[in-house]
Amino acid sequence: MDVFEAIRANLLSPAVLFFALGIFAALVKSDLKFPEPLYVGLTIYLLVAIGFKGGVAIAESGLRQVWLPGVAAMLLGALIPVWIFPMLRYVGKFTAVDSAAIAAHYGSVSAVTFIAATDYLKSVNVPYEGYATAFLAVMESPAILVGVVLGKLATKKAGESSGASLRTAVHEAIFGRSIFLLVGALVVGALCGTAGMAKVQAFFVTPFQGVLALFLLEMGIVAGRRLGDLKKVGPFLLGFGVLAPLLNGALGVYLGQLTGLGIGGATLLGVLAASASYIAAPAAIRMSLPDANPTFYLTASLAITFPFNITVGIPLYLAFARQLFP
Amino acid sequence: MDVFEAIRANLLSPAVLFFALGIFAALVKSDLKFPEPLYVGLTIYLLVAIGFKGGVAIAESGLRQVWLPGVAAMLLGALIPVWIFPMLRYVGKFTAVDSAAIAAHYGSVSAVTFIAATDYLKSVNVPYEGYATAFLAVMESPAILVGVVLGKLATKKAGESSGASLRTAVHEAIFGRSIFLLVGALVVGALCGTAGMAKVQAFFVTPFQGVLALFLLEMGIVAGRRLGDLKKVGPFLLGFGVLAPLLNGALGVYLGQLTGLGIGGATLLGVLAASASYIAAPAAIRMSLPDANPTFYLTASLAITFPFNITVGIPLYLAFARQLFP
Amino acid sequence: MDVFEAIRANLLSPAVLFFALGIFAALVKSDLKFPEPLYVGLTIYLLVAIGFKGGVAIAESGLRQVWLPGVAAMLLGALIPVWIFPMLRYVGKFTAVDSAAIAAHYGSVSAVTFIAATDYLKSVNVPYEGYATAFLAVMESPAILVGVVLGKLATKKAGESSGASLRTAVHEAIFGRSIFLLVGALVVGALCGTAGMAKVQAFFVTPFQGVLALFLLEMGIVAGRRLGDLKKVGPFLLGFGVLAPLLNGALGVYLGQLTGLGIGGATLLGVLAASASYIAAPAAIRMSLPDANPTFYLTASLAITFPFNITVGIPLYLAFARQLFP
Amino acid sequence: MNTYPMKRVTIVCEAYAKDAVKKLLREIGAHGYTIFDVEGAGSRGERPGDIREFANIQIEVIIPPERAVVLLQRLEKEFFSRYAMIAYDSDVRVLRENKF
Amino acid sequence: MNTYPMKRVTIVCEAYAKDAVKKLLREIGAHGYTIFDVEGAGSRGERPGDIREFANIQIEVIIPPERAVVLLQRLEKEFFSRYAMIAYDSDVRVLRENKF
Amino acid sequence: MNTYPMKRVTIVCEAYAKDAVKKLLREIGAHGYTIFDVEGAGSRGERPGDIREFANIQIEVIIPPERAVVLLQRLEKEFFSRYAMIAYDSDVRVLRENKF
Ligand SMILES: Nc1ncnc2c1ncn2[C@@H]1O[C@H](COP(=O)(O)O)[C@@H](O)[C@H]1O
Ligand SMILES: Nc1ncnc2c1ncn2[C@@H]1O[C@H](COP(=O)(O)O)[C@@H](O)[C@H]1O
Ligand SMILES: Nc1ncnc2c1ncn2[C@@H]1O[C@H](COP(=O)(O)O)[C@@H](O)[C@H]1O
Ligand code: NA
Ligand code: NA
Ligand code: NA
Repeated sequence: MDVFEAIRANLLSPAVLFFALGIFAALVKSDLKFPEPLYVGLTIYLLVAIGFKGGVAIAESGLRQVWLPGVAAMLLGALIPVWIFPMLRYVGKFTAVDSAAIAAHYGSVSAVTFIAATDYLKSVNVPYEGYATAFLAVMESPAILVGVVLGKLATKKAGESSGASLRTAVHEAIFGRSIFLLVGALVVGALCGTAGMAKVQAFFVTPFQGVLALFLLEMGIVAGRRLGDLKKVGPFLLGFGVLAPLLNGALGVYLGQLTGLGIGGATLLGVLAASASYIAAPAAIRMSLPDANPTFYLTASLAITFPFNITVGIPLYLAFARQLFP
Repeated sequence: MDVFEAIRANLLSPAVLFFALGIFAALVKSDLKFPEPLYVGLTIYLLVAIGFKGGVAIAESGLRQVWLPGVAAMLLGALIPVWIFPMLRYVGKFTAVDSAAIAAHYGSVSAVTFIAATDYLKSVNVPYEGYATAFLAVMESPAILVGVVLGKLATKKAGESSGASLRTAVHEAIFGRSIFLLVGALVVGALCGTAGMAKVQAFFVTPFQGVLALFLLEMGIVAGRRLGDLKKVGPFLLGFGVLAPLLNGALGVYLGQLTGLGIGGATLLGVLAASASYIAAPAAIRMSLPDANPTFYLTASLAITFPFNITVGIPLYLAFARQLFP
Repeated sequence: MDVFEAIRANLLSPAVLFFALGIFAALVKSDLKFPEPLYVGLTIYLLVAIGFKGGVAIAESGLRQVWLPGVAAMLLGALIPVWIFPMLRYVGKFTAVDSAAIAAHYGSVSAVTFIAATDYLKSVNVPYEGYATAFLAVMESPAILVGVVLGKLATKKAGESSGASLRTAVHEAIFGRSIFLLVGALVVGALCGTAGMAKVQAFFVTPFQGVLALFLLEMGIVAGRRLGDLKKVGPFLLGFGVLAPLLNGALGVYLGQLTGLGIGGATLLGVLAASASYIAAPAAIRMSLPDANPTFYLTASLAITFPFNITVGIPLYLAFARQLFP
Repeated sequence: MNTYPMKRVTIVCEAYAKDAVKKLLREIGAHGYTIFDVEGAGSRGERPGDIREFANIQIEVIIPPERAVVLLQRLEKEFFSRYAMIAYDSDVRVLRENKF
Repeated sequence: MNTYPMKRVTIVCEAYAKDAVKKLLREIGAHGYTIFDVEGAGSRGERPGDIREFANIQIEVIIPPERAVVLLQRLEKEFFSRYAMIAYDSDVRVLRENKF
Repeated sequence: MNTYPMKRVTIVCEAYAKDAVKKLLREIGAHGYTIFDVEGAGSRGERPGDIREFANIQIEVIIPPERAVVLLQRLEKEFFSRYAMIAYDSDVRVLRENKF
C-alpha cells in the first residue's frame, strides 16, 4: 500500500473524520461545545486506559526489553529542545523565553497523537510493542524541564525576574495531571498484570477506540478555534510546525530501529518524537515561564503540528519505518 | 399482540421505567439532579451514536432507497406547521408569534423519542430500515425555519420589532448543536462505513440502550419539573399536546407506507412526525422569536407530548402501521 | 488461602491500587482532580447499576428469600447507633450532637464499600446472593433517622435550637440522591427482570468493574485530602474508626449466617454493617443536625473507616465468615 | 433614565446551607436570587468543591436596604455559628424599583 | 497608586440572551466581559440551570460611567420585555483607566 | 447591628495564575477567598473556558482597605504584564470586622 493510499485510509478512519468534523464545527461557529468536565473526563479515561494497558504489557514482557529503548526515548525527548531552541532563537528570531517554551513543547509529547497512532497501526494490522506506552510516559517531562532551564538561563541573562520558581516546573512536570495519570496507571497496570486486566478490560480496552473518536471531535473544535491565531504567529512558525515533526519523527523511527524495536514500535517512537505536547507542557510552561507568549506555543502545537500528525504525519512515519526495516 | 399488551410491554422496558422514576423524583422533590455537563455529554453520545449508525446504514443501502422517503419526510416536517399554526392561532386563540413558535416545535422532531422508538422496535422484534435516522436528520430544521418565517410575518404585520434576524434562525437551525452533531455523525458514518463501524461499535452501539435508559431518567426529572406549568398553559394546549402527535403520527406512518418503507420504517416516520422538538427548536426559537412565550412551547413539547409518545404513542403508531400494512 | 494472602490479593486489585494512587495524588499535591460533575456522574452510574442488578436478582429469586435477612439488616442498621452513641458520648467524651451524628454515619452504609466487596468476592470466586443489594438499600436510612432523633433529644435537653426540622431529615433520608437512586433502580430492575437486563447489561454490568476502579481513584483523592484532618480528630476517633467496623462487621456476618445467607451474603452483610456512610448521611446530618461538627464524622467515615474497609476490612470479614460457616 | 438604590447582599457558604438560606430569603420577601458554584477557603478550611460534601456556593440577592438589614441580622443570629459562611452587602442601582 | 472610578454593570439573564447581550456589548464599545453560569429564581420562575433550555448566566462588564448609562438604557428598551433578565450597576475602582 | 467597611478586591484572570494569586493572598494576609470558574473576553482575546489551557477564573477577596491597596499594587507590579488579568476593588460592609 503506497503512502497516498495509506494517508487516504487514515483520513477515512472515524477518529480522523470526527476530528475534521470538530474543526468544521469551529469554522462555521456551531454552538457545539463539550463542557469542560466532559473534556477532562475523556482525558482522564484515555490516559488511564493507555497507561494501564502499557503497564500490563510491561508486566508481561518484563523490563529487560523495555529499558534500552526507554532510555533512548528519554534522551531523545531531552535533546530535541537543544536543536529546536537555537533554531527558533537565531533563525526564527523569537525571544529566548519564547524559543525555550516552544522547544519544551516539541521535546515533550502528545498522548492523544500517540493513541491515534496505535489506533492507526491496529487498523493497518501492523503489530507494535504494547509497552511502547512506557516511552510516552518517560518522554513527557524531560523536555519540559530542559525547556524551563533554557528559559530561566535566558531570562536570567536578560536580568528579568523569573516567575514561578523552577521547583514549580519540576513539580508540575512530574505530578501534573496528565503525566501523573499516565505513569500512575502504568504502575497500577504493571502491578496487577493480566489478572487485573481481565477485570477492567471491558471498560478500559473494548470501547477505547470509540471514546477516542468522540474525544477527537472535541479536539477538532479546540484546534479549530485556534486556527484564527495562525496569522498571528507568522510564516516561520507555520513552516516549523510541519518540518519539526517530520525531522523529529524520522529521528524517532531511526532511534527505534537502533534500539531493537519492531516496525510498529519504531513508528510509535517516531510519532512521539514528532508530536508536540499541548496538555502537560502548556501548564508547566505557563506557570514557570509566564513571560513566554502562549499564543506561539499553543498555536504551533495545537493548531499546526497536532492536526498535521493526526492526518498526514502518522502514515508518513510508518512509511518511513517500512523503508528503514529490511 | 393487541395494543394494550403492546403498551404494557413498552411501559415495562428499562428506558420507560427510568423515565417514570425521573418524573417521580421531580414530584417528590428529591435532590437527585444530573449536572448539566453530564446531560450534555449523554446528549452528545446519543446523537453521535445514532447519527453514525444511520450513516453506516446509508453507506450500506445506498442513497437510492433513501432519497424518496427522505424528501417526503422533509416535506412532512415543513408542512406540519402549516396546519398547526392556524389551528393554534384561530381555534386556540394564541398570539401569532406563540402559534408560530409551537408550530415550529411540532413540525420539528425529538431525537430521543426516535431513539426510544428504535429501542422499542428492537424489543418487539420489528425490523426497520437502519437509514431511517436520515429522516430524523432532515426533519429537524425545515419546520423551525417555516415556524420562524410565520412568526416574523405575523410580528411584522403587528409592526413589533422582530428580535434576532432570520439569519440567526437559519444558522441555529443548521449549525445548532443537536442538528450539527446528528448530520455530522451521519456523514462521518457514511464515509467510513462498516469498516469504521467495526472500530467504534463497542462504544457507540453495544452500550447504547443502557445509556438511553440512564438519559431517560434525567429526561424524566426535567419533564417532571415542568409538570407544574401544566395549569399555566390551559386545557386547550393539553388536548393539543396529545391529539397533534396522534394526527401527525398517523400522517407519518401513512406517508412511510406510500414511499415504500416497511412496517418498522413507517412507524419511525410516524414517530418523527408525532414528536415535538425540545432541543433544537427551543434554542432556535428563543433566539429568533424572543417574543414567543417559552412556557407554552416548552411545556407542550417537554411535559405533554414527549411523555405521551414515550409511553403510549410509540406502541400506537406501530399498531397503526400494522393495520395499514397488508 | 490464609488471611494475609487474601489481603495481599485484595491490595493488588485494580480498584484498590487506583484508590491508593488517588491517595498518593492528594499527598503529593498533584493538580489531578475529577470535576464534580464527573464525580456525580460516576456515582449515579454505580448506584443505578448496582440497584438495577439487585432488583433483577430479586425478580429472579422472589421476595420470599429476601425478606428475613432484609428485616434483620434493617434492624441491625437501626441498632448500631444505639451502642455507638453512648460509647462516643461517655467514653469518647464527644458532645451529644456530635456523638449522634457519628453514630448515624456508622449505622448507615457505604455503597462504594459494598460494591468493592462484591468485586472482591467475584475475584476470589466466592458466590453471593445477588439480591444482597436489597440489604444495602434498606440499611441506608434507618440509622440516619435514629441518629437525628438521638441528636434532637440531646440538643432539646440542652435547650439549643434544633436546626432544620426532623421532617428535613426524613425527607433527605428517603428521597436523598443516593438512597433514591439505589431504591429506584432496584424497583426498576425488579419490574423489568431478566428481559430488561438483557437490554442494558452491556452498559450497567460489563464495564462495571472498570468504572469502579476509575471511581476509586477519585475516592482516593478525596479521602487523601482529608488525611490532614486526622490530627484534628484525636486518637480516640482514630481507634474508633478501625474498631467499630471490625465489631459491626462481625455482628453483620454473624447475623447473616443466622438468617440463612451463604458465606458470600453473610460477608456482604458484614461489610454493610462495618461500612460508614459518606454520601447519604453527611447530607442528611448536615441539614438536620447543623450543630454537629462535620470534621468529626467526615474524617472518621471518609479518611479512616472507608480506606480501612477497602484495603483490609473486606478480606477480614470474608475470613471471619469462612470461620463461622462449617 | 432613573435608577434606584438597592442593596446587594452576598452570602458565601457551604452548599448544605442552600435550602436553609433559600427558605430565609422567602421569609424576608426577596423576589429572587442568583446562585454560583464556587471554590473557596476561609476559617473553616479549604472547600475545593470537588465533591458535594465540601461544595461551596455564593448567593447574591438584590433587595431594598431595609430588608437587607433584616437579612444580615438573621444570618448572623441563625447561620454564622452553624455553617461555613460569610455575608456582606454593597450598594447597587437598579432600573425597576419595584421589581426588587 | 492611582485608581480610577468605573461602573460595573451586572446582567443576570437566561443563557439564550447571551449572544444578543454580547452583540450589544460590542456595539457600546465594552473592551471585555466576564460570564458566569448560575442558577437562580425571579419573576420568570426558577432557573435550575439543569439543562440548556433553562440555563442562566451572569455577565459582568467594567465600563466607564457614561457608557454604563447607555448599556442600561438599551437593556431596558430592547431586552427586559423579552428575556428573563435583571441588570444593575455599582461603583468600582480600577488601576488602568484606559483599559476599560 | 453594626457593619464594618471592607474592600472587595475582584481579580479576573487565566486559570494558570491561580496558584500564584493564592500565594500572593497568603502573603498579604487575606483570611480567605472565593473562586469562580468563568468565561470571558478582553484584550488577550476570548477565553471560552472550554479546556484548561484557556480557562478563566474570578477571585473575590474581602480585606481591610489598607491591605487592598497592597494587594492591588502587587498585582499591578508582578502580574499584569504576565497574565491575562484585570483587577478592581469596591466597597462592601461586613458584620464581623475581625474575621477579615
Ligand atoms: N476573606 C474572604 N474573602 C472572600 N471569600 C471568603 C473570605 N473568607 C471566607 N470566604 C468564603 O466563605 C466561605 C466560608 O468561609 P469560612 O466560614 O470562613 O470558612 C469560604 O469557603 C470562602 O469561599
Ligand atoms: N432580586 C434578585 N436578586 C438576585 N438575582 C435575581 C433577583 N431577581 C432575579 N434575579 C436573577 O435574574 C434572573 C432573571 O430574573 P427574572 O426575569 O425576574 O426571572 C433570575 O433567574 C435570577 O438569577
Ligand atoms: N471590561 C471588562 N469587564 C469585565 N471583565 C473583563 C473586562 N476586561 C477583561 N475582563 C476579564 O478579564 C480577563 C482577562 O482580561 P484581558 O487580560 O484583558 O484578556 C478576560 O478574559 C475577562 O474575563
Ligand atoms: Na515530541
Ligand atoms: Na414532529
Ligand atoms: Na454501617
